[in-house]
Amino acid sequence: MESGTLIYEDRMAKKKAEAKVETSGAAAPPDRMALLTSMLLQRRFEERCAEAYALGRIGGFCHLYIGQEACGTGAISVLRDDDYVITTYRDHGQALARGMSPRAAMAELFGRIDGCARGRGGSMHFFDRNTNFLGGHGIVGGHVPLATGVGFAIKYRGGDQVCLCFMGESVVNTGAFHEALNMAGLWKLPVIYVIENNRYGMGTALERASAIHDIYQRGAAYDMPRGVVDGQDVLAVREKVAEAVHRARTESLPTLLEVRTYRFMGHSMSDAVSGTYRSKAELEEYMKRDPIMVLRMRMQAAGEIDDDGMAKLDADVKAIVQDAWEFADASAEPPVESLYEDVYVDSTT
Amino acid sequence: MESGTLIYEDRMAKKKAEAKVETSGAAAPPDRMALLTSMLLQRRFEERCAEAYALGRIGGFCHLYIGQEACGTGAISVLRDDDYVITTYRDHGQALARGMSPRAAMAELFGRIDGCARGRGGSMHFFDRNTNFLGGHGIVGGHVPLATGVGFAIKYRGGDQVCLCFMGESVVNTGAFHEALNMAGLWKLPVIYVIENNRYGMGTALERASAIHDIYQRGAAYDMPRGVVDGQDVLAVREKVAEAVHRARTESLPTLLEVRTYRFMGHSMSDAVSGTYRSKAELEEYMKRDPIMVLRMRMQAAGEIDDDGMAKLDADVKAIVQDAWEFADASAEPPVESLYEDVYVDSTT
Amino acid sequence: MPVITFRDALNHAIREEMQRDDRVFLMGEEVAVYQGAYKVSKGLLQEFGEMRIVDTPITELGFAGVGVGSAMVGLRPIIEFMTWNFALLALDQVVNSAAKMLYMSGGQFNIPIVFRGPNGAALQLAAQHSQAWESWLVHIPGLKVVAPGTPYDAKGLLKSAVRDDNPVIVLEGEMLYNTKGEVPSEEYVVPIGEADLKREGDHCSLITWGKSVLVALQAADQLAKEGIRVDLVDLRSLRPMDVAAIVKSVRKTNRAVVLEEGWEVCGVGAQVVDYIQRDCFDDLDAPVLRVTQADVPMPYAKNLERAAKPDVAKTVAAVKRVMYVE
Amino acid sequence: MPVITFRDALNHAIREEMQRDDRVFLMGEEVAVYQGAYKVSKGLLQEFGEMRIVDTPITELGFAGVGVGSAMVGLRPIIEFMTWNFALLALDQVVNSAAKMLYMSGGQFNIPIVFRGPNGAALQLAAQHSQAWESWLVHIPGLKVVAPGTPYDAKGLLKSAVRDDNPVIVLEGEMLYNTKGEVPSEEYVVPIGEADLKREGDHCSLITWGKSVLVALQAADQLAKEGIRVDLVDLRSLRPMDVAAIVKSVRKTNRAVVLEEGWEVCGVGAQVVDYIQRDCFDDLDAPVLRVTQADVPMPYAKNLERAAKPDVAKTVAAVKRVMYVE
Ligand SMILES: Cc1ncc(C[n+]2csc(CCOP(=O)(O)OP(=O)(O)O)c2C)c(N)n1
Ligand SMILES: Cc1ncc(C[n+]2csc(CCOP(=O)(O)OP(=O)(O)O)c2C)c(N)n1
Ligand SMILES: [Mg+2]
Ligand SMILES: [Mg+2]
Repeated sequence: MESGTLIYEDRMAKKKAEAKVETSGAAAPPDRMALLTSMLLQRRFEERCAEAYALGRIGGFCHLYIGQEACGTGAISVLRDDDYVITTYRDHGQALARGMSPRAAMAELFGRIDGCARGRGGSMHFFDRNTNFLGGHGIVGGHVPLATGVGFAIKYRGGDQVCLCFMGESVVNTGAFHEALNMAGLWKLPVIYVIENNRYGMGTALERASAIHDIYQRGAAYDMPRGVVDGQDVLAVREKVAEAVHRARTESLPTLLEVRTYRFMGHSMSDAVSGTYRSKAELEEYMKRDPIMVLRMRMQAAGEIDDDGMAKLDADVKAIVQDAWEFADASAEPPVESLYEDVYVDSTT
Repeated sequence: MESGTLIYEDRMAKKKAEAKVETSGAAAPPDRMALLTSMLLQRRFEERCAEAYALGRIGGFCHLYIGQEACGTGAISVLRDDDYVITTYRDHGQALARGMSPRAAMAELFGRIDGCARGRGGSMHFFDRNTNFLGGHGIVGGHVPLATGVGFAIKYRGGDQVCLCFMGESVVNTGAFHEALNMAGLWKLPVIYVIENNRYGMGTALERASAIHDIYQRGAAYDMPRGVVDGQDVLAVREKVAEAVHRARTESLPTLLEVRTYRFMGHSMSDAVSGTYRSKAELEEYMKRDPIMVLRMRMQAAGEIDDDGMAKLDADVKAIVQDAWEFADASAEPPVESLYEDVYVDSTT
Repeated sequence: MPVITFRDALNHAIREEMQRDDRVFLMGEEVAVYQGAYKVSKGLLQEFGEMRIVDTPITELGFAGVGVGSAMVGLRPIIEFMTWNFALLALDQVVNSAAKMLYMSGGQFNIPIVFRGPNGAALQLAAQHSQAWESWLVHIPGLKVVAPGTPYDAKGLLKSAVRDDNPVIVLEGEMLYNTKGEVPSEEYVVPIGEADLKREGDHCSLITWGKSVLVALQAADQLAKEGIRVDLVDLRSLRPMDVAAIVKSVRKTNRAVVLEEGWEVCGVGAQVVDYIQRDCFDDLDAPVLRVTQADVPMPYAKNLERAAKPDVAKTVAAVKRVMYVE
Repeated sequence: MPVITFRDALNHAIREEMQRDDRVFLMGEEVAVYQGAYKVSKGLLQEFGEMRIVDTPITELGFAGVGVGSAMVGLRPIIEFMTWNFALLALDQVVNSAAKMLYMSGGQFNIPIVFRGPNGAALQLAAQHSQAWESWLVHIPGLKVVAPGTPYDAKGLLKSAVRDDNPVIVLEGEMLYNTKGEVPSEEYVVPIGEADLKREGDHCSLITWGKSVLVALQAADQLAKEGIRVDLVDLRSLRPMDVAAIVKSVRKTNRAVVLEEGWEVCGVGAQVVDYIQRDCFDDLDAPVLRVTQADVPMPYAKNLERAAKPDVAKTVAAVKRVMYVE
C-alpha cells in the first residue's frame, strides 16, 4: 500500500514537471482516430461482456455503456494524467477511456485476481490507482460528495488538477447530489459534474422523476456555470468539457454539464432492451445516432478513414478484447485465504 | 388512541360542513387585534420560558422564537382548522399561533403529564392532534419530507386542505429538503414551504452555507411558485401566504416562500445573544423592526389601539401566561410506571 | 393447498390489503410502470391506478418521509425499498420519525407504516449491495421487525404488518422470491411476535430467520442422516422476539446454534445468545455457537463470496461442535 | 501531571496532529467561526486558518462524503458531527464509502479518516437527540471504533485515530467534555484495541466503555464499601475489541456485568456476552447480566429520563445479582 504522502508528492512533482501548454479554454485539436479507437474498444469490449454474462462468466449486476460512449470518451479526452475521474456502477466505458487495461477490466468482471480490484469489486466497482480512476460506485448519488471532496483536496493543496464526476440523470433528484453541489458552488471547487442524461433511470423516464426537465438548470440553485451538449457527438462533448476543465483549472470553478444521450441496452443485463417503459420505435430512432457512427461518418467525409481502415481498426480492437478475455480466463481466482485481506490496512502515519 | 379512520372521517365531515367562503387568493380582511394578541402572547410566553429555563424548570434545548413571531402568526392566520402545520424544534410560537393552549405548552416545557406531549417531547417536540399541529421536529430537514407526505395524503383523499411547513433557512441546504421539494413540485402537492430566513443557522451566516443567497430562488429547481416577503410585517406575511394557500387549495400547487426575519435571542438558551458570529450593532439594528411594534404602530396610527389598550392587552396576556405557569407547576410529573407506554400502540386495523 | 412463489405471496398480501382498506398504498422506486424491480408489485398499477401504486424519484430519505407524513394524517403506506442497502439513506426517517413519533408526541401520532424490500446478499453483487440490516433495525424501540422464510409466512406476516398500527419492517430475500411453498387460498394472517418450529428435534436447537431458514432446513436434513435431530426454531419476527420459544427449545435440547446472514459483531444472534445464557444458564451443556457472514465487506468473486457467506456445511459443523461430535 | 478537561484533551490532540501533519484538517458544522458547538475546536481556526478548519452547511451526508473523497486522494480529514444523532444521515458515506472502499477497490484506496463527535444522551434532550450509536457502528467491518471515558484516553485515542490509515470512529460524550483528569504534557498515544483495567478486583467483572466508565467507577466505589471488589474493564476500543482482556478478567472473577448507555437489543453488550459465554463457558458461576437504557425512545421529562438511563444504582444491583447477594 502506497502511503497518502507518496501519492501526494508524486502528483505534485509530476504536475510541476509538466509543461502547461493549455492557455485557453479551447481543447487542443482532437486526435479523432484516438477517440474513434477508444469508443470502438469500449463497444467491442462490452459486446463480449454481454456474451460472457450469458455464459455465466460474469455475475452480479452488469450495466453496459453501449450507446453512451461519446460522453465518457469526449470528456476524459481533455484531462491530464494527474486529474481525477469518478463515476457510477456504469463504469466500464469510462475506465477504458481513462486508460485502464482491458485485461484488468475483463479479469475484474470474471472475478479474478488480476482484475483491477483483485476480483473484489466486479462490474460496478472498477478502480485504478494508476490512472486516478476513483471508482465505480453503487449507491445512486453516493459518489457525488466524494467528487466534491476530491475537488476540496485539490484546492487544499493548491493544485490545478480537476475532478470529472459522471452520473446518470436520476442522480439530480438525490439529496447527496444537492448537498455536494451546494458545497462545490459555495467553496468554488474544480469539479465538473457530468450528467449523462440517457432519459431513463432504470424504468423511470426523467419526466416522471424530476420536477424540471432541463436538468442542467439545476445548476442555478448552486450559482454554478452550466450547459447542455449533444452526447452522441464526441467532439461536441470534448469541446464543452474542455471549457469546463479550463474554468476549473484556472478559476477553480465547478460546472454542471448535461450530456444528452441514450442507452442502447437495458438498464442492466436483467432488463429487457425495450418493452415496459420505452418502445422499440423510440429505441430504434435513437440508435440511428450511434456515437461511433457519428464520428466515423465525419472522419470518412474528411477522408481520415475509409471502409478498409475501419475494418482494420475493428479487427485490431477485437483482437485486444479477445486477448483481454483470454487473459481473464487464465487468471486465477483470488485465493480463498485472501478473504480477510483488505478489510484494514495495517499501517499508521 | 383514536384510529386513523376516525380521524380521517372526522376531518372529511368537518371539511364538508364548512362553508367555503374564500373565493380568491386574497386573504379575508385581517383581524389585526387577534394578530397582535397572538404575537404578544408568544412573546410574553417565551420571556417566561427564558426565566423558567434560568430557574431550571425547563431543561434540554430551548429555542426561542422572539423576533420572528410575525412569520408564524401571519401564515397560520389564513389557515382553516382542518389544515395542517408542521415545523422544527423552534416551535413554541407557531404552536400558540395555531391555538395550542398555553397551559399545555408550558406544562410540556416543565416536563409534566398535562403537557401537549405528556412531558415526553419537551421544547423541541410540541404536538397537538386537536389543532392538527404535527410537531416539533429536531433533525434539521427531517420534517420537510413529512410535510410533503401530508400534502400527498391530502391529494390522495381528494381533499382541499393544505399543509404549512415552517423551517429555517439552513434547511435549504439539506438533502431532505431537496428530495421533498422535488416530489412536491413533480406531483403538485398542496404544501406551502415557509423558509424563516433569520440569516443564521446557529452561528453560520447564510452566505457561508448556501451557494445562492436569494433563498427563494431554490424553488426554480423544482418548477415551484416562489416569493419573498418581509417577515417582520405580519400583514405582509399573511397576504403572501394567503395567495399560496389559495393556489394550494384550488390548484393543488406547492409554494416556496422566503420570509426574511431575524431572531432577537441566541440560537438556543446556551448561545449568547450576540458576540462570535453577529455583532451587537447588527442585532440592535434589526431589533428596531420588532414585529409586534410594527403592527402596533400601524394599528395606533389607524386608531385601532392606544397606549391604554396596549397596556390592558399586555396585562391580559401576562395573566394568561402566569396562569399557564401555575398550571404547569401544579401538574404532576409523568408517573415513572408510564415509561414504557407509547412505544407501541396495541391496536391493528 | 396452492403452491405459489414467495414473490406472489407478497403480491397477494399487498393486493388483498389494498382491496380491504383504501388507505393502504404502495410507494417506491419502480413499483408501478416497471412492475417492481423484482416484480413483487406486478399487476398492481393496473388494478389500483397511479395514485395508489406510486413510482418515486431516487430519494430514499424523501419518500420514506413522505410515507411517514402521510401516515401521520391517516394513510397506511407500504414503502418499498428496492433493496435495504439503499434504505440506509432513509434510516433517519425510519428511526427518528417513524419509530419515535408515537413516544415523543405523547401517544398522539402513531405511524401505521410498512417498510419492506429485499435484505441481505443475492449473488455476486459485491460490497455495497449485499448487506443484511436486521441487527440495526432490531436495535430500535418503536419498530417491529419481521423476516419470513417461506411464502406462507411472507404472506401472513406482511398482512399483519399492514394491519398493525405501528411501523413494521419486513425483510425479504431476493434469493427467496422464486422459492415456492403452500399458501392457503383462504384469508389468514401470521401474528407478529410468534416463532415457528420448522423441524422438531431434541439434540440441538438451531435458531434462525428469513432466508437462512432454507439453509437451516437443509442442514437439519443432512444432520438427520447422521442421526442428529435438530429443533429448528424459525423466529419469523425479530422484534418483538419470541424468547419463550427459544427458551423452550433450549431447555429441551441443552444446546444451541444461531444462524444468520449478517455480520457477527452485534448481530441479532448475539442478542439471541444473550437471552439464552440469561434464561437457560443451567440448561446449557455447551456454549452457544453462531454461524454468520465472515467479518468482511462482501467480495464479488464467486469463490470469495461463497467463502464469506454462511452455508449448510458451516451450519452442520457448528451443530456438531456444540454436540461435541467429531 | 497537568489536570485538564476531556474537551481540552480532544482539542490538544487535534492541534498536535494538525501541527504534525499538514494533510490533517477538521471539517464540520460550527467548528470554525463558532469555535465548535461544544467548543472542542476552540482556537483552532485562529491557529490553522479557514482552509484547515472548515465550517460546512448542514449536510451530514454531503460533508462526510467530502471527507472520504479527500481521503481517497491523500488528505487526512477529521470530520466532526455536531452529535452522532445527526450522523445517522451520513451513515451511507461512513458505511458504503469509508468502510468498504479499501475492500472493494482490492486494496488500492484506504481511507484515513476520523469521524468524531458526542454520542448518547446528555440531559433532557428527548428522543431525537439522545441516542447511543455504538452498536450500529461496531457491526461494520472496515471501521474501527473507540469510546474513551477519560481525558487521558480521549487524547491518546484520538491521536491514534488520526494516525491510523483506516476509518476510525471516535465516540465522545457531551456529558464528559467538562470532566477532568490527568494528561501528560509529553507526547503519547493510546493504541486502538487495548482495554484498560480501571479498577482491580476478584469478585465480579464490570465491563464498560465511554461515558459509562464514570458510572462504573462510582458503582465500584459503592460496592467496595460493601466489600465487593469489582474488576473494572474499560474496553476503550470497541472494534477491534480486546476480547483477551475480557476473558482474562472473567476467568478471574467468574462473574460479569456489562454496562452500556445504549439500548439492550443487539447492543454492544450482547456481543460482549457472546464472547464471554463462548470463551469462558466453564468459568461462569452466574449468567452475565446487562445494564442498558430502557427499551424506549428517550423521554424529555426529568424523572422519566432518569428512569430510562442506566445508572449507579442499577449497576450496583446487577453486580449484586450476579453475586447472588441480597
Ligand atoms: C440509492 C439507490 N437507490 C436505488 C438504487 C438502484 N438503482 C441502481 S441504478 C438506478 C437508476 C439510475 O439511473 P440514472 O441515474 O439515470 O443512471 P443510468 O443507469 O441511466 O446510467 C437505480 C434506481 C441504487 N443503486 N441506489
Ligand atoms: C441534521 C442536523 N444537523 C445539525 C443539527 C443541529 N442544529 C440544530 S438547529 C441548527 C441550525 C438550524 O438553522 P436554521 O435552519 O437556519 O434554523 P433557525 O435555528 O435559525 O431557526 C443546527 C445546526 C440538527 N438538529 N440536525
Ligand atoms: Mg439514466
Ligand atoms: Mg436560521
